[in-house]
Amino acid sequence: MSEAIIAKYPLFQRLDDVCTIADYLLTQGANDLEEVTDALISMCMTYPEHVVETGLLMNVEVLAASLKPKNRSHVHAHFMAIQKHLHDITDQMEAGKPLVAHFPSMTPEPFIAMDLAYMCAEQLSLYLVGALTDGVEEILDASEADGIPGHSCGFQRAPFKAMETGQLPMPDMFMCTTAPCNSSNMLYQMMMQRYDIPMFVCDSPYYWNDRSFDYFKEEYKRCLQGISELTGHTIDVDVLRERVEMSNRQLQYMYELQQLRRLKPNPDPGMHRAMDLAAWLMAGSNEECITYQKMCYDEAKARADKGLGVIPEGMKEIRTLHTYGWTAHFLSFPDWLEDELGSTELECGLSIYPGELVGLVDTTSLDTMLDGLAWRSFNAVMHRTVMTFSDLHIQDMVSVATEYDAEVALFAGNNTCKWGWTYPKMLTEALQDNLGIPCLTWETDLMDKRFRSPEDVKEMCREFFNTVRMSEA
Amino acid sequence: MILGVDIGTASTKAVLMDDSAIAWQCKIATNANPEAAVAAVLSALQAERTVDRADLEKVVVTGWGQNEVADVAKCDTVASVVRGALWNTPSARTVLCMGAQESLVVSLDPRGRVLGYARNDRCAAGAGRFLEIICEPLECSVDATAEVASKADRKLQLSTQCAVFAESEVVSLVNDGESVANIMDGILGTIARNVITLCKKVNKQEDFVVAGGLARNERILRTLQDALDVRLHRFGPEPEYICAVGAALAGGRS
Amino acid sequence: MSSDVLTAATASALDELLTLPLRGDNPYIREWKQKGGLVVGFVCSYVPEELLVAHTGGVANARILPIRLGATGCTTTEDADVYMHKFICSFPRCLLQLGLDGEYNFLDGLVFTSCCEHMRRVYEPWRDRVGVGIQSMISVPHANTGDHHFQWYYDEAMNVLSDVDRKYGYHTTTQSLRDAIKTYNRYRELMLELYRLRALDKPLLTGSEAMKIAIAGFNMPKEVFNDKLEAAIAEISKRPGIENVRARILISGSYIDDTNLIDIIESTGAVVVTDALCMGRKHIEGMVDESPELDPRKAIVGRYFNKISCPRMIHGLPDRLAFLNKLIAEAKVDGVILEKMAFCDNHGIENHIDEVELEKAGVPVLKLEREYMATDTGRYKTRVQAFLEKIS
Amino acid sequence: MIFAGVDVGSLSAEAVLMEDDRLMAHSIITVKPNPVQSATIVMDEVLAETGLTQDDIAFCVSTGYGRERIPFAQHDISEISCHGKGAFWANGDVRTIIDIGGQDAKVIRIDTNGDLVDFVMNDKCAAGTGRFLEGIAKTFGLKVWDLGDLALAGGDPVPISSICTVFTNFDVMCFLAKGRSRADVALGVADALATRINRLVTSVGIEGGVAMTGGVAKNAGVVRSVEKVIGRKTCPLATDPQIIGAVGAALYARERYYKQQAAN
Repeated sequence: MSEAIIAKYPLFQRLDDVCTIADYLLTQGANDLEEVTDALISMCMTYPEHVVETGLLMNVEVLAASLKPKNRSHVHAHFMAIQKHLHDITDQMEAGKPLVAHFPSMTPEPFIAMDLAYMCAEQLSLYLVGALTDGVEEILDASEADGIPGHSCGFQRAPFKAMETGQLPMPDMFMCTTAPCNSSNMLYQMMMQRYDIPMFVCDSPYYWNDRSFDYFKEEYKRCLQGISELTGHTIDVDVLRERVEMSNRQLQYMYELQQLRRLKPNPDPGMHRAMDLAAWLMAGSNEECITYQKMCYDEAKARADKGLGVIPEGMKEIRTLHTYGWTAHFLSFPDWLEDELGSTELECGLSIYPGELVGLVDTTSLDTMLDGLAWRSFNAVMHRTVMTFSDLHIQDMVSVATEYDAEVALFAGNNTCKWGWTYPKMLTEALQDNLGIPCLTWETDLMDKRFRSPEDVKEMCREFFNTVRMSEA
Repeated sequence: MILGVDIGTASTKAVLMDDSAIAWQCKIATNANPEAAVAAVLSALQAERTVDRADLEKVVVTGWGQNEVADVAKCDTVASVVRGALWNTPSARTVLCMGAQESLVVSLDPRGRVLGYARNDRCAAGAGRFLEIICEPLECSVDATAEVASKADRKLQLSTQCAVFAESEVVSLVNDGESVANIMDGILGTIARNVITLCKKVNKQEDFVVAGGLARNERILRTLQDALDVRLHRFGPEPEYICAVGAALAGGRS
Repeated sequence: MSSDVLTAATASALDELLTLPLRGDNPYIREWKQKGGLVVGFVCSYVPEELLVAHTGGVANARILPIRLGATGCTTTEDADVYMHKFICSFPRCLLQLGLDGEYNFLDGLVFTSCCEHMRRVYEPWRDRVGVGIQSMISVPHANTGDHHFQWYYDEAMNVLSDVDRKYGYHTTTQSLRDAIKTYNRYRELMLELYRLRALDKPLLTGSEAMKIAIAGFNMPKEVFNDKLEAAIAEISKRPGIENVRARILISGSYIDDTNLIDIIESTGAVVVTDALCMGRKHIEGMVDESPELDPRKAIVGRYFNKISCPRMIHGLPDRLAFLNKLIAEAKVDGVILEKMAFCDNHGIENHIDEVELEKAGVPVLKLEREYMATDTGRYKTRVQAFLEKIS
Repeated sequence: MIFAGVDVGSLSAEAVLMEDDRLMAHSIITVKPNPVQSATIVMDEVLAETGLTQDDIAFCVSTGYGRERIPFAQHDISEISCHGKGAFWANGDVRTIIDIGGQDAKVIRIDTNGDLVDFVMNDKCAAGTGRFLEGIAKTFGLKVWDLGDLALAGGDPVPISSICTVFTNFDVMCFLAKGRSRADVALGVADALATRINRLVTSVGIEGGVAMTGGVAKNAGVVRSVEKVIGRKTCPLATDPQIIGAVGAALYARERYYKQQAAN
């Protein structure tokens, strides 16, 4: 790892600190928040000031949830994976490898096989939103003060502003798809225009069908071709195969978990759903990713074998489908739902990734691998669900609802998400009116708790689940 | 006898239910102090009916302020709205409650179980507060609005649904010499349309019960009636007491 | 011709263009339908109109009249809001409302594009709750840099045509395509002439008038419109021209199809001398290549593919900025007003980028956010007046 | 030569009389539903105070809502320019003005003549305006000024996160109901308002001395919170910050008058 480079970029440093602290707390056996405080104090002795500083900024609820037995080991495994990833990035940067910033709808194996430095800036800022009490709110305000509309998505506004202010490295090139939204397309254009950064655009047609995929697939290959022409780094097929085999193993566990979540009681804690996506975004990056996903699976499997669930003894399970997705600034929400209301998370619209359909990447040849990776991207979160008519997402939600036997559905729509806010009525018709699954819809901001506070969301959900139980009685 | 208390942001409504009949009711200002409001209700009950707390089987609070009151039974707003509606109209399938801060619409199955509900999500556009805000620059009392609007001589369209913007829009309309009657009529239309949109988000069916302070407003009610093509039953006798009644009947959260 | 068209024809061409309803049903559309013609609506400047116009078939070789759908006069969105939340731009919500109200029942077809993520989601509720003879989608590529992009766009356009043909048994011929191209190129030339008259030192017409004429052009057969416009231009040319203009303004940003904002600007003594709107100057910039060796279909699609792009065209930003600067120079613009619809990310971010660039170049800029149904002029007027006090 | 300026806002109306650039008298009233009415009343008041009549006024400029409709004004100018001009008159060091009015919050930059260089105005909502404070003050059963003094007594501000004025009011009620001290809630409100204002400030940028004008500038608590977030003290003004708009109007009246004299 390159301490120099990590220290150079404040958000790298913060993220590295978060990982260090997570490692310390979750292994040094802090079991509750009091012990966390003691642990942090004892860290003052051995760790640099900025680590402890970060510790004081951390989101207490997320910490508390992470310390719970059902969460702690896979949370720990996850932070070990992201820290390893972060260190790999900085090593590559130090070695002078060009840095490609890629959009959250593709996995990085080809960049590794091209021996490049790579990061998904959206993913990195997401961790800070989740782990720190005030997330990246300061950065979001700064971008709005610049004149970027507040209704454009913070998912890009935050990391791009961080790049502009040197809190994240400015990449040597971008690679993105033109999914999901006008907001991301425009913000990528802004970066391209202001800093004259080459951008490799994988155009996403507005259909989910074969013709569309054939086009998208060629776009995907063209982008990788363009990157290797620009950098002179070509794909090493053996490395690619090795990495794709790694990511296949990782995704296999993800798919197995989908099967386990169909069981009653649901043996899989919901809190790692956002982390699954984060792990997907660095699939093939390191063994730690696989360890993380395997751990999630093993834990859930062990529970399933004993017929155990993830909600407190004696509480009745309410099987919940999250039709929009997780809320980055409130990562402990699913855990709160489980322990307070007995609501378990079946799937969520922002990390659903239908395994039966997407399958694994065929590693026979370079072509089969690139086709497979393109197919993955084509079905990635915020691609499959966005780049076609609403019907597909509704359909996905309905089949999950029926196959997993959902009892209620929650739609926590991101306020800046235009496509998301054309769904609720159709979802309510499909789930509530046709299947008798009560739906609760509310506005939130994925990246910014100030739009709607966790307390407020808790109040709404308490009432909603009380009402559902009342109706059952 | 059970006392149901609905602690709203603006006012607190209380009813004394004597086996499912209203034996007594009162309405006082909440003044952002739920504890005090409940105390005030109890002393009013004492003064007017010489009924002590000890004589009461239960005190059940609901509404915005319920979490701030100690040692009383609690009832969720949705639950009390539903119970209140079923008390008023046993065959109710849809309930609309237009409160001060929010409007809530609940869809029920034939056995009175909740199928789903929707509220105007943190937006006063379809709620009483909207009207209060607008009434200030127009120097008009909230109760008089329907009366004022009835004198409108032309249909006026307000472009904004945001209460605060609507206010500045109203100011410029006044500046343009528009009549208060026409503006008020336009405002009530805007509020009604926001409520209509809300109602259409759930699967609305007869019988349809309307309650809450705004249900007193004939202009709004008429617009709802025209747009929703279902027969509306106004919660009676006084529509803002629905939650207090419902809370008393629900007897608190299980 | 039906009687109301006759009466209309007797009026001055200019007066007529200035008074034609800003959207929907009008004498020309009615007459077109009476003659058995089809009317197909579209909502985006990436719909190659000539391809539709070149179609003929059905009853008495009737033809297709493409009209750009507007939503002026929409007074409420109570039903549309059920499907499209308040975070969605108010223009599509108004348009959907008019659809739900039956205002567009006279359409035989409706062509959407994937350009704007707000507008493209009107497709589903329109399909499920309104319904129309044919409803098509053109998935427009987000880049226009490669042949594969062109090929995709071309295939998309052809798919729309086969939708039409399948439903109505219409067809095109090389000749009908070439005729359509001629008509539309003439239309563009005439409109450019109108823009030239706006941009004179003493403008011969106001921005408000120009907007009305442009909208009229979306709502009648181009052959008819071209003749009217030519006559109107003759009338306009005889005008004395507007004296002591307080400031020459360019507006750019989100789709506009009413004169509310322009009227506010011009009520302060300024004149909107040009625009960079997708339904305005951008819509008429760039001719279809008429060279005989070229396949007219490819020529038509090519024009739309290469036109001054919509902000969502990911490599088009430099060209768009260059175009903006060209217009500023050509119309001797004193100040630029960048307007956007609330929640419009395409133009919201584009406006921000433009503002930074223009201010670097010393061009005064005012950014405005608006709602489609805006009747509340007070909030805009103060900003506009202050902006003029700043620059003049 | 006597010049008049009248500023009809959404909450209050002000009129001033100036003998060239010397302030003679001013008057402030709460607005009537009709701006012409407000303008006439406030102007009559200030005339009565000086014993002058309309005929003594050489030129009158109106500003604020309905400025175009004031019968006795020869010209109207936007309140944005007027606040710039007025603030510059009230303190020559001023280059940046934070004007918090009833409906709008504006940040204005002026040049060395007090003329407008750049400005930004709250687009989204009234959060961070006088109206916002009024609503809150009502919840407290206080006048806006007292709300400011209350905030000065606050130590631990409550976090006001709500983005909408209407719901900030709601949050405030929740905090009060939860038993937080009125001072801390008031301080939380002042800080929230200051944060909103700061967004406008950063987007225009600060240059030279900063002045706060408009009714809210009289609100000590808010001023302190604003100074805290923008990280500098505000310039003292030679007169009541609430009449700055009207003063600016009168100064423009003077400019106009002499320009016309020169022309003829």
